[in-house]
Amino acid sequence: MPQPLFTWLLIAPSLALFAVFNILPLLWLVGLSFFRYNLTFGPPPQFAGLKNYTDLMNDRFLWGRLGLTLLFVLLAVGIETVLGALLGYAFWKKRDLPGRRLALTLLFVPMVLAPVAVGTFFKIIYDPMYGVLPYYAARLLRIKPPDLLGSGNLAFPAVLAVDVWMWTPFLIMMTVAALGAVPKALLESAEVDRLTAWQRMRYVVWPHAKFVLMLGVVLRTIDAFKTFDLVSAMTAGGPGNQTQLVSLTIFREAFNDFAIGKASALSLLVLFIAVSLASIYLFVLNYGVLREGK
Amino acid sequence: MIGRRRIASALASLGLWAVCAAFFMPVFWIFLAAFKTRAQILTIPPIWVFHPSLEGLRFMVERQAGAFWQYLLNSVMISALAVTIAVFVAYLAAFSLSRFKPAATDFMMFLLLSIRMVPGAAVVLPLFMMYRSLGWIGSRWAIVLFYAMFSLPFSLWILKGFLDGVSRRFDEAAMVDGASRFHVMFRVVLPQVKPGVVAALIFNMIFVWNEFLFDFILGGERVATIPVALAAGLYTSQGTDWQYIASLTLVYTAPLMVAIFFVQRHLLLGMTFGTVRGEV
Amino acid sequence: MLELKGLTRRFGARAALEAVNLAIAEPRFNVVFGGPGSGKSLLLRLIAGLERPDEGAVWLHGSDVTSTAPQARRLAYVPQSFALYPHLKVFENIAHPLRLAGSPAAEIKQAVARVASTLQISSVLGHYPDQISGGQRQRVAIARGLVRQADIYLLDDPLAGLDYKIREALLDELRDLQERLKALFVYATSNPLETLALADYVHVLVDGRIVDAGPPEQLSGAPKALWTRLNLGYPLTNSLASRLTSADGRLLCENDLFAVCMEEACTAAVDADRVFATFRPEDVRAVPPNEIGERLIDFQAEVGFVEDIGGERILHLATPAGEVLAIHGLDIQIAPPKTRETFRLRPSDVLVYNSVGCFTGRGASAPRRAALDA
Amino acid sequence: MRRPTTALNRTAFVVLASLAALGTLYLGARRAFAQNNAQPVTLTILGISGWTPSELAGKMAPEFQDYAKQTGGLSVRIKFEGAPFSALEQKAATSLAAHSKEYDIIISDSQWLGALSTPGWIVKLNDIIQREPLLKRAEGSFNTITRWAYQTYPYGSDNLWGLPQEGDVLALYVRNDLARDAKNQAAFKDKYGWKLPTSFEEWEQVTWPKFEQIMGFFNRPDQGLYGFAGEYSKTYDFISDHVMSMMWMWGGEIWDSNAHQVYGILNSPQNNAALEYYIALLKYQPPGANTFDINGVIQSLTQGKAFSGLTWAAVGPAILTPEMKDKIIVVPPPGRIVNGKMVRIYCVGGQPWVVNKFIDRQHMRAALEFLKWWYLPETQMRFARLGGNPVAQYVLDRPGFEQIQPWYREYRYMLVTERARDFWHNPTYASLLEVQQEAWTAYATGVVNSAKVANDYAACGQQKILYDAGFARQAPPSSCEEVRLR
Repeated sequence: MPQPLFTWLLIAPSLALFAVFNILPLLWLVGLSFFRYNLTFGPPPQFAGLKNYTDLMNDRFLWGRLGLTLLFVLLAVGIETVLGALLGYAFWKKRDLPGRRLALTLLFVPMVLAPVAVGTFFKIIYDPMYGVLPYYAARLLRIKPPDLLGSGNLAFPAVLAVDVWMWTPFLIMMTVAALGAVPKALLESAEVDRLTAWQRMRYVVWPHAKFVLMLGVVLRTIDAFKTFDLVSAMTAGGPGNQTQLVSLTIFREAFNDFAIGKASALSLLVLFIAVSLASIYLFVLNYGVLREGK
Repeated sequence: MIGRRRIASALASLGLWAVCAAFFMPVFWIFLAAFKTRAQILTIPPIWVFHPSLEGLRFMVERQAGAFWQYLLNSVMISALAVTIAVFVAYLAAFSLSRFKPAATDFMMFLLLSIRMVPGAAVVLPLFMMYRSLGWIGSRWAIVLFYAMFSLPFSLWILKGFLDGVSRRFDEAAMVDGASRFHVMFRVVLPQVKPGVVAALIFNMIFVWNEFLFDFILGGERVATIPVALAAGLYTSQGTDWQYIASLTLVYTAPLMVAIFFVQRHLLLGMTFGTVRGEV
Repeated sequence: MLELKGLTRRFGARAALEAVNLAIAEPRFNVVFGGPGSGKSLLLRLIAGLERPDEGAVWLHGSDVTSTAPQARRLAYVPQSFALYPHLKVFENIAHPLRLAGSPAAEIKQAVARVASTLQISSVLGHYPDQISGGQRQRVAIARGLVRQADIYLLDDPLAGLDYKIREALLDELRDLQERLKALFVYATSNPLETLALADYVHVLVDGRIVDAGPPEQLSGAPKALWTRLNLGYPLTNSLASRLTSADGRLLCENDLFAVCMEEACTAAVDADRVFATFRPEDVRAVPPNEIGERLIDFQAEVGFVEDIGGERILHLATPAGEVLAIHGLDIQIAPPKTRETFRLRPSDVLVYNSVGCFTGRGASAPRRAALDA
Repeated sequence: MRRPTTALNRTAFVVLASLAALGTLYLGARRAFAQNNAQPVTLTILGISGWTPSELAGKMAPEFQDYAKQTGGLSVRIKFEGAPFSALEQKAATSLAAHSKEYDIIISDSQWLGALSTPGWIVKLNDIIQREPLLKRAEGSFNTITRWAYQTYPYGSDNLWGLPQEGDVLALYVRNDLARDAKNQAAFKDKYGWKLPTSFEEWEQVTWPKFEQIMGFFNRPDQGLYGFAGEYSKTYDFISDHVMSMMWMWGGEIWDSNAHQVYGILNSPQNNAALEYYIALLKYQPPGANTFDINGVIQSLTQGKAFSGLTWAAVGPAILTPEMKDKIIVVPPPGRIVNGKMVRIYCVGGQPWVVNKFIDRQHMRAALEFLKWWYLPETQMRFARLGGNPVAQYVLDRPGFEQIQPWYREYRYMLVTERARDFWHNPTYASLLEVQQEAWTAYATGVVNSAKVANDYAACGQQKILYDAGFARQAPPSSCEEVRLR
């Protein structure tokens, strides 16, 4: 078998899966986004040109939702990254932690739970009447048990907190893995060279750790952008619109309203934003690699 | 001096264990609820010590007229098949991209990553339309293949990272020794990227095992998995069924926990995307 | 049995190998000698089929295998990096080619045991590659390359980096092995001593071209290429920038240290002002000041640093033309450092190469002092 | 390949364990489905999981198999599938949109009739009902609100798309043990000068202002007891049912169903007052009540946290647990005096059966047989005894019906045209609902501080939806541009 044929033969199954289950639906999505089409009423699909898109542009609430989603992503990923990096560093540093394997297993469990279950169960954990959390918070701080999900001001942070709880372990894991990528010999020689802690971080640890760490951040950003099950189960986007992330909006447009055309246009807009975000990240990553001359 | 250092070390251990415990606490609370009665779950002040009841677990199994077993079987089969297919297919592609570096390799890597960026609610719709016209709604294989596709990018990224780290000299030495291409791929190179394979398997398993939306919309009763059962069973005529949620969470999280415990080293190593060989 | 016809491989605009032709008809120990980056590894990889040439062809046993996959070429190969499979124990690593060939288990065991004992790694057969020392790993790699019965063995600098003692021992082993197997060994190295110790025949590769070929004696005697002259041997050959002039109808090679009359047959240089007079350090003799030799080249130099290389000494001589090396046995008395002394060369030991590195001619006699003075 | 024996053992162990696990699973699954041997016609019903009347139907449905065999010689196998309330519509609508034959009969929510019938997914039942005496008899026995709520689209028209599976009304669950307590009685009388009601008849006279006194009286946070629990959750239609009920009682309307006009009607002053009033009730409720769904009300009552709770009659079995059965009575929710007359208007709940249009004749026949069976007096009675809410008047009117379940008296009392009302059956109902759920929960949780803004937001949003969809003639006014929730 000639080499090029073999090369592509190996890639073919992946591309085939990709084409059938991703490209095809996406093309379909693009097509639908130009149609005025509602499943449950109205005429059969009608070509509407860019109408769905102009509608989106004029939808003054949509931008609020996108803003909220970006805020959510920014805060969630930001907090998770900082916490994850710090704790990850601590766990990496302390490799002789007694029972480290068990400790890390316990630590990693939150991210393997089903978001539906987590969202639902946190409703009761947060409940001001039956919830453990408000109960102990009240006892500790000598306040009234806070109503976390039922308050316009607290619902967003409360949802954010659950996301942080679920996904900080992921970034801890990535940090531990990333730091593992730093050659030990380099670290030792840095010790001998008497570099300050900051210098050691900047010149020894970071160049090796950043790829994995950034990849963790990229993956988390992508996933945070898509957060759906968790919020849908916990607040259904409420109270009011306080946790109405854009993925909930898409789902609503598509599967409550069956506004297929509009939902498609919105999906593509969101996809475009997600791809741009990821591209920026990857660009930064690559740029970093180029600059370090690797 | 040594005494002080030892105390500091003990304190650090204690602190880290406290962190782990804190993160595990909500999970523990859910697990605990699986052994509580409904009233105990709702009791405030919270009950920590009690006589465990197996009522919740028993009810979970009996509740959907035995369908629980089918949900579990579906979950196991669908996720195992999907992840295996994904990792296998991704390995082939990663091998090709890593070894033969065809044109547009970087572009393809990014393209495949973009699968992950698509919001679920966005693709489920056209996918649903597509499945509908192909008559795939409720088909096991259609669900498995979809999940396989969804698990592709991450597997590919991990595996390519690892494959890039395995010197081509191995391939070459084996080839001159007379090894076929497939021998090189599966007997010479594959064993060397085991951490990547394990990490890809586990990581995608977590996703597929927990996925709800696609199975719910594209599947039917026949392919319903535990998360779908969970969503369908959240409410009973008695109100929200906390026992059921807790029991189900316990039962289907446990295998993943065990897996994480036993393959932790591989998982951590895997998450380095092949940038490190050795201990993490 | 091995023939390369006009083999060319380019990387971008640079030709890493250019129009390499060689033909080896009988089993022998054939060394490809070249500096780092000269393309010798690439040459072996082309023979093995791991790379495809841009032009030219590889023939094995009388058939064109240029587009044949490496698996089908039935060669044995010891790669430059050891490429030991980390997931297999040493035994399995060595046995791997035999397993692939489907040899019976008993035979494999025997073959591995034999090659392992030859290479003195029998004790580590049960270990994983990361549990043994670097030298052992290297020998395992060699063992894996040699365990299989093949007509052609390709060895890519297998002894690089090994310590002296093991190396000495392995050199002998390799030679013996080749004689026993009666196979063609194509052995790439940048080490002149290995080359001289092992080779039945040497190909010298410089910048992707074969500049010299021949038995080692011939090459160490009067190589065609300056590069060979300079590098094949230890310590390195002295080379002095010189010019060719005509005197009395004869060519004279002059430099800041000496002048020498060239042989009759000497060809004219491309650029008469830029030629290189070369002579081996071992041909430089210290002479007592009173002993004046006619027809020999004498020069004064200050003895600088003296290097003891076990059994012999290398003298670094400071001369008007730059540093010159001489090598002396321990038995010869030399003056203490920083003293001036007279050294002597036989004219016929001086080989002259032109500006493009081709052999131009050999010295014949020292000019008369008078002629020189004039 | 040579590997250490321990590794071999470990590998073998893992493989064997996996095989054993799979085998167990397989056997378990097989046993669970062993009784399901193939039959000629399988009738698949999609219902609401976790909803008593739906689950009762699922539980009773197999009884139809024997009936069908005896009467029509029809060999039918019943399969019941459930989806949660919040996801049932997605499940049903996507399946129907796919023209799938997966579900033969679907328990739909009453408001979906427009959305399911407009694309032509469900069977129009007028002719069939006329043809089948049994169904005709049942149909004849439904009262107007039953017919409108569970059968018609457009609401109030003669197009019949569904048949009522269960009827449902809002009911007030009251802790009568506390009300009857002599100390409470005396203290209440002292404080407010009238008798704390303890019976159905007494509660029938209670208006919202009076009820507020009762709620206030029992609101004792220090004892862990609160006066009331209502629904305020954003999920599905939880807050809407209650708020709309208040609006109707306050003299408002939610829209003009002919002109499809919302703006100016939903955000009328009396509706603003009604919304304000309902949200203000939170002060008598347990912490967290502003996100209560049905479950919140159930838990408040069953855990003894609330004196009273307003929720569906259908969840009676969940509230009247063995511990609470004797303590709680079910009474009509408070009314309002309008022009000297007591007025009670509350949202109806309940669900219709609808029939998939894409099924073949054989399945259609079985489906019809099933529906006929459902309206047999025996079936309806059995449904009642198990705790469902039947709707055929010939069952409701049977002597002794009100004694079958504790809430049946209230149920019968409320399921009449002047006391019960349903909201839009329009195909855009999901969007309409979403907007007002958003607006009203925003107000309930303090995201916006004015009922007017919340109602304006809902009205503007709904007007736009109806206008964009081509139903409404009027676009939302330009003032809508300024309306937003925080």
